[in-house]
Amino acid sequence: MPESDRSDDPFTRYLDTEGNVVRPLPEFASDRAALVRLYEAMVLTRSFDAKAIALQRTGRLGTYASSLGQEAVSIGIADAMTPDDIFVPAFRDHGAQLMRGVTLKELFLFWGGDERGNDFAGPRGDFPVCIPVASQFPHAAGAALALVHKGIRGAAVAVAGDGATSKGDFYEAMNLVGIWRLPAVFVIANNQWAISVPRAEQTAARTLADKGASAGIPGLCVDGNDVIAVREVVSQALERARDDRQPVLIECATYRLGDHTTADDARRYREEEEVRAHWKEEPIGRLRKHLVAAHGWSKEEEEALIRRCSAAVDRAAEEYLATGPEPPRAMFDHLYAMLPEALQPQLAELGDG
Amino acid sequence: MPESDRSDDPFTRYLDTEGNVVRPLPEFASDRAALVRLYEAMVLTRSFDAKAIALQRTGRLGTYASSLGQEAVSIGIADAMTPDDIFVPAFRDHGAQLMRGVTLKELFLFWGGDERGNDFAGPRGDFPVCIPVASQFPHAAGAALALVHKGIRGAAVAVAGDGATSKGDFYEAMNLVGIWRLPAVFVIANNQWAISVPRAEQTAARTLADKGASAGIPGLCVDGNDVIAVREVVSQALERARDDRQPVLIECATYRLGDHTTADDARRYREEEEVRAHWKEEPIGRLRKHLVAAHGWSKEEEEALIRRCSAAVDRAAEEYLATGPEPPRAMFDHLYAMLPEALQPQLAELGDG
Amino acid sequence: MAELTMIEAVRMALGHALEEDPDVLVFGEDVGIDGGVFRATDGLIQRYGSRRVRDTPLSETAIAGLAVGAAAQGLRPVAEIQFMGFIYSALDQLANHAARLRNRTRGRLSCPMVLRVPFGGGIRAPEHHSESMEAMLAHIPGLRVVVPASPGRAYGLLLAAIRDPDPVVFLEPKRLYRAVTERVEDDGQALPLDRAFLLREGRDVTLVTWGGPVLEVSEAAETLAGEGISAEILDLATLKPHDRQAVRASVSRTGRCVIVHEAPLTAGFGAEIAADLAGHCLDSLLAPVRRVTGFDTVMPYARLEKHYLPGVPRILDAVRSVMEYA
Amino acid sequence: MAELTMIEAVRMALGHALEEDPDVLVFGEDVGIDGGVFRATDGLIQRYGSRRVRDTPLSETAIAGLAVGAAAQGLRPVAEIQFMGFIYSALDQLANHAARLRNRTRGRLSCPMVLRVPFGGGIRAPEHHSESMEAMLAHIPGLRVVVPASPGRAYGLLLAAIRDPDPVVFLEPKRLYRAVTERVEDDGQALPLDRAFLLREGRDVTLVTWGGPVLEVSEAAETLAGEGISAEILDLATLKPHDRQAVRASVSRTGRCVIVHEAPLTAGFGAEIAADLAGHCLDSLLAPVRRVTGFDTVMPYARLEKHYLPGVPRILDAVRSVMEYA
Ligand SMILES: Cc1ncc(C[n+]2csc(CCOP(=O)(O)OP(=O)(O)O)c2C)c(N)n1
Ligand SMILES: Cc1ncc(C[n+]2csc(CCOP(=O)(O)OP(=O)(O)O)c2C)c(N)n1
Ligand SMILES: [Mg+2]
Ligand SMILES: [Mg+2]
Repeated sequence: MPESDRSDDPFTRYLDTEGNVVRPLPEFASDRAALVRLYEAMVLTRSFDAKAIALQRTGRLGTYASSLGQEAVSIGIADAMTPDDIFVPAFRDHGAQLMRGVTLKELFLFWGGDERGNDFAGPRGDFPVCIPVASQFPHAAGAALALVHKGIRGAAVAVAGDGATSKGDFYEAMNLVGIWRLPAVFVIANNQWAISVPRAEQTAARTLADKGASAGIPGLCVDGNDVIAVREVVSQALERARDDRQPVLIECATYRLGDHTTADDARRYREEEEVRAHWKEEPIGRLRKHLVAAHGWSKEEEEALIRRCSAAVDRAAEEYLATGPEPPRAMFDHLYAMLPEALQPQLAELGDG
Repeated sequence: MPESDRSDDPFTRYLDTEGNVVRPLPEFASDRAALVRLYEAMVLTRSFDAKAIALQRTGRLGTYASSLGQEAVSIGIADAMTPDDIFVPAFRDHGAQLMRGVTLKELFLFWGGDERGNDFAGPRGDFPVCIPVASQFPHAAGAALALVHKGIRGAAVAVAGDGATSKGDFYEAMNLVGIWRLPAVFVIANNQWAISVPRAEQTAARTLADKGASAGIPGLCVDGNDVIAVREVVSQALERARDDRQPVLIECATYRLGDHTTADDARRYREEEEVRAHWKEEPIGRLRKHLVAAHGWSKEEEEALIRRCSAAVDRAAEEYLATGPEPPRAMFDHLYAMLPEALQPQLAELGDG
Repeated sequence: MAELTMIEAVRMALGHALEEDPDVLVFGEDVGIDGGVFRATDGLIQRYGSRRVRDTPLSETAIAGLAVGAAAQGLRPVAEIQFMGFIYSALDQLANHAARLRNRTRGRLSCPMVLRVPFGGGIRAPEHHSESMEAMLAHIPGLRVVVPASPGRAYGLLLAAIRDPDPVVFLEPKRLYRAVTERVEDDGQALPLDRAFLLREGRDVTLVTWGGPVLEVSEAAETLAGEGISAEILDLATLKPHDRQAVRASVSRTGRCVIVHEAPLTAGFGAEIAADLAGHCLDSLLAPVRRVTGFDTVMPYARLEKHYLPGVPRILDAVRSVMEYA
Repeated sequence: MAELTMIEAVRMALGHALEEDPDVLVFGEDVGIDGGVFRATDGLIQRYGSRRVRDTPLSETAIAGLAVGAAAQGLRPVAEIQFMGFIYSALDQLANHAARLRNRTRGRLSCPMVLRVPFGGGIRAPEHHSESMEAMLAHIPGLRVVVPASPGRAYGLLLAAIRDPDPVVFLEPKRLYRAVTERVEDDGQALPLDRAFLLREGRDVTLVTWGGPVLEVSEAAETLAGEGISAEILDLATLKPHDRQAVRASVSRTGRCVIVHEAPLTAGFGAEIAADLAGHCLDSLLAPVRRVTGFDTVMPYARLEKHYLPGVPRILDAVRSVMEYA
């Protein structure tokens, strides 16, 4: 959302679009290594994105939801989380998944139509990508309940888009974590569009963060293109969730720079002009400018990073492409813990032992 | 809700629990006839209620949801509505249904387990009682859309309880009327309990009216035991809905003085003490005190009214009891506009032509 | 060993499960201090506290989704939907999540939850309180759907459901809650989740049923015995996956089958049973497979309810017609 | 008369309905300027304006409930659920309201709404985008459930659905959207909502299907013809209420029946058809009724999808097995 629109709201931002520091940075953000970590993760995410689109265009990946322009939301969240926290993603949170330990290859497998992509090695308790919009919020409530029950000092973090805030399950889950005081953080990656429906036609609510009031939980607005801001606000929210059992709703204002998915053509419903304007706010350039200005991030470092990311992505893509499909019987192998006898004949009909 | 709790909120009330006028009355409320109309309707509702419970206790009515103590909500709403408005009730809005023109006999039929109770003579466009909590809100949105489409200057008014505000459909519908600016008024009859779950455990929201913020629509709090206040606030909301296409959410604070239904035993989960305290706030005594003090409402008038109401209720109950059940085939008569051929054998198996 | 009603047996199983496994949680609307609208959870909050027995806000989607989320993280939630008429809002969570979580994560996460749902007609309940839509659930791959029809089976099957590593929808026929009693011991013995129960042996015709109609089917079998017709009764008990072999074996012996359920005929679960026989027992069938079911219309309000439910006379008619078939 | 794809035929029917009846409204997610994710509503907002063609917020429960409310007040809403995987949130409104409104008000209010839902697999779509749960809908009394399988039937059946005075769920097989073309005239001619369509006459075996598999069934019938097996094909088209007579009549002639659908086997709609035959055509059946269906497992992601769907080889196997049955 253009800066000017947000002037009345408390809206957390540290870096303006030129990478200038507009308010005192949080402690972690004075650490070059921390910022570089965030920067690298965003760049890697964008490399993954480009590769995924290329693979899809050449028929080697399924329908893919790009995260172009929204990297800061994903990375800010994941960097704020600990291994004890539980991540409950939507379908555009590749960056966070990567940072949590899901591998590039696993992501390719998932988007390539292979369930093994959800059997990821890293964060074994994290949820897989959730396609039915907003239906993951109740899972986060349940995961938060499990954390409390087990006495683990962690929180469940669910992410979804602006469109998700129109769905009943979002509200039901928010109300539940509110009244049960479960350690959950609900993040709305408001990228201004739900396929072809702009934010302004999705709800008359002043901000999406305002919706927290319906559950009696705090609703915060943050510049979702400023990874420092996202990281900091989510971090504080996680503290409140873990320590005070105070769930929090966070709206990250960002922008979907690409099509909704590779099956979509955004030119049907929005002006190139609007997209161009939003390119000025995108998160990677912004942090780069700051890194250059404040931490002497060099051209060499930049180029090396880009090369590393491309190489990693290319390698993962090759591994993915070299991975044959599972045998058909895999569709029965994990349906139940043990395949009921009654299903054996179907397995036989499927015809591969 | 006790007066003291509400001090910070804008909370519309004209009569205190003693019937004293605490702020200048709206115009209609200086008219004796108007107040008597409201009073009579509340008394009739309560008579119906008593009779329904008596019938149920003696096995002559089905499970029944009492409106004891909540009459002002129902009557205030209905009195504010016009025939062009569309009423979308929950299951405790007997008073409003009566005032809209549903007959006592029809109400008995419905609660006696006879669908003909929903084929009411009066407000032909009004919706029947809705049992699945909160699922009527989307209907109100649709009805409001129909009013707009047909160019009728009316609004849809949906009512539900405090428990209903936890359900997704409530939010989805509210969001929809908010963004489409449909002429709808959503009323929450907050009777402080959803069966055994008290308001305080239903949601952490400060007020239920606060939930309007999630849809960007105004949320108002009103003393639901003050029929003048309900009538006035709903009336103003209806104007806004009809003229400005501004939907409104209204929380009426009242109290369920009886069991949840005749199948419930509220002593299992709440103190008699609490109930007794709320008897002091109930709406009928309050208005009576005001009528007596300000309009010379006499003992004779009171007694005559009680007699009239009892007589009407008794007569209707007798008519209901004298009404035999429909023939079984009625269950097919209105399933579709025309019974599909494929169902004829089932009609035959049911075995009454 | 006590004489228990089904509702008491359910409560005893819940208590046993809460006792034996600290990760079992019970939640739903009014399950706490009120003990559930049918008293299935009566006394549990007093014994196990409000951390393990919890009233939820009024939101079925959240109840089901909460169970999915908690189960995925290793708890054993036993959630309740107050009446089956209100389960629709939970179906997205059941079909799109609970039933698939293990499969789509290739075993990484699983969903050992139970959703208890009182269902069926016959108690003159209000609108939307008497439905039977077990067939919709039984169509969802990855779920188990279980319907007890006696106190003992309620106890044993509910324990099995709670211990099962996968999601189970546990449908409790309301009109059986207090209709009969049975000696049930609190011995923690589970019953198998994929076996039909033979309620009565017979030679001439197999009556397949589950839930509420077990009563009428049993009564009909008595009457038929008096007419010299020997009816075998199978209580299917688990609808998904159901015990195809037991039905086939019985019908192979008797040559005749009448299926009885409360749900509407079309696409009811009776269709699956009849279809399975049409596919596997054609040569044994001496007569058409008859289904005696609720009609393909909306469950009527209380006054006409009894005409809708498959009563003894309709069952008798069907059995006699298959016996007379030549 | 133009050669149209099914998606074009759907669009033409929608345009015709909007044109002929000012009370027809179209709404759903992305149906406006985007023209629907499959372009079913492409151009409609330009022609009929944003008062009649409306983008809703992302909320399926509200979409269905809005349709119920508007229909109850005399409008003719044609709402869209973007993919069948997201219909579960709309089921409460469909089952508890749309399907009952006329009945429970004894005819005072009615619900002439249409819910359009792209469904089925075969286009390598993401998770939750390929389900077929028509049987769940067909079990709900008071609904009509319609599945077109050709451009012409899509046009005629959709018009019929919109004009029908009762609620219709209109399921559009995605993989047929652009698979074939057919000459379809925009003549406003509706097709009957309770008749099966005979796609091919045959003597030896009746193949019953609907939706996507019509393609594979037709291909299989060609192959079988080459083997000297004459297969009759019925496209059921309307699943509720379905044309029992047509199926019975055909099977009475052929003596053999194979049912093909994409949905999982257990409690799929094929069960109803087979059950009806077990109940009414036993004496005509020369062989068991076979069902060739999706398996009782979660619809796999794209890579294994083709192994899940009932393909030509499985259909051929089934037909050959019933032909060889003795
Ligand atoms: C319940 C549900 N309805 C519809 C869809 C189809 N769909 C996929 S993404 C999407 C828009 C989502 O918008 P938003 O929540 O803003 O997330 P974004 O795609 O912008 O990240 C829709 C309608 C879905 N996946 N789930
Ligand atoms: C969707 C749904 N879930 C559960 C029920 C069972 N039930 C009937 S009334 C009720 C409580 C309703 O509380 P509230 O909304 O406050 O209304 P009140 O009864 O107090 O008027 C419940 C849980 C229902 N009717 N609908
Ligand atoms: Mg978005
Ligand atoms: Mg209440």
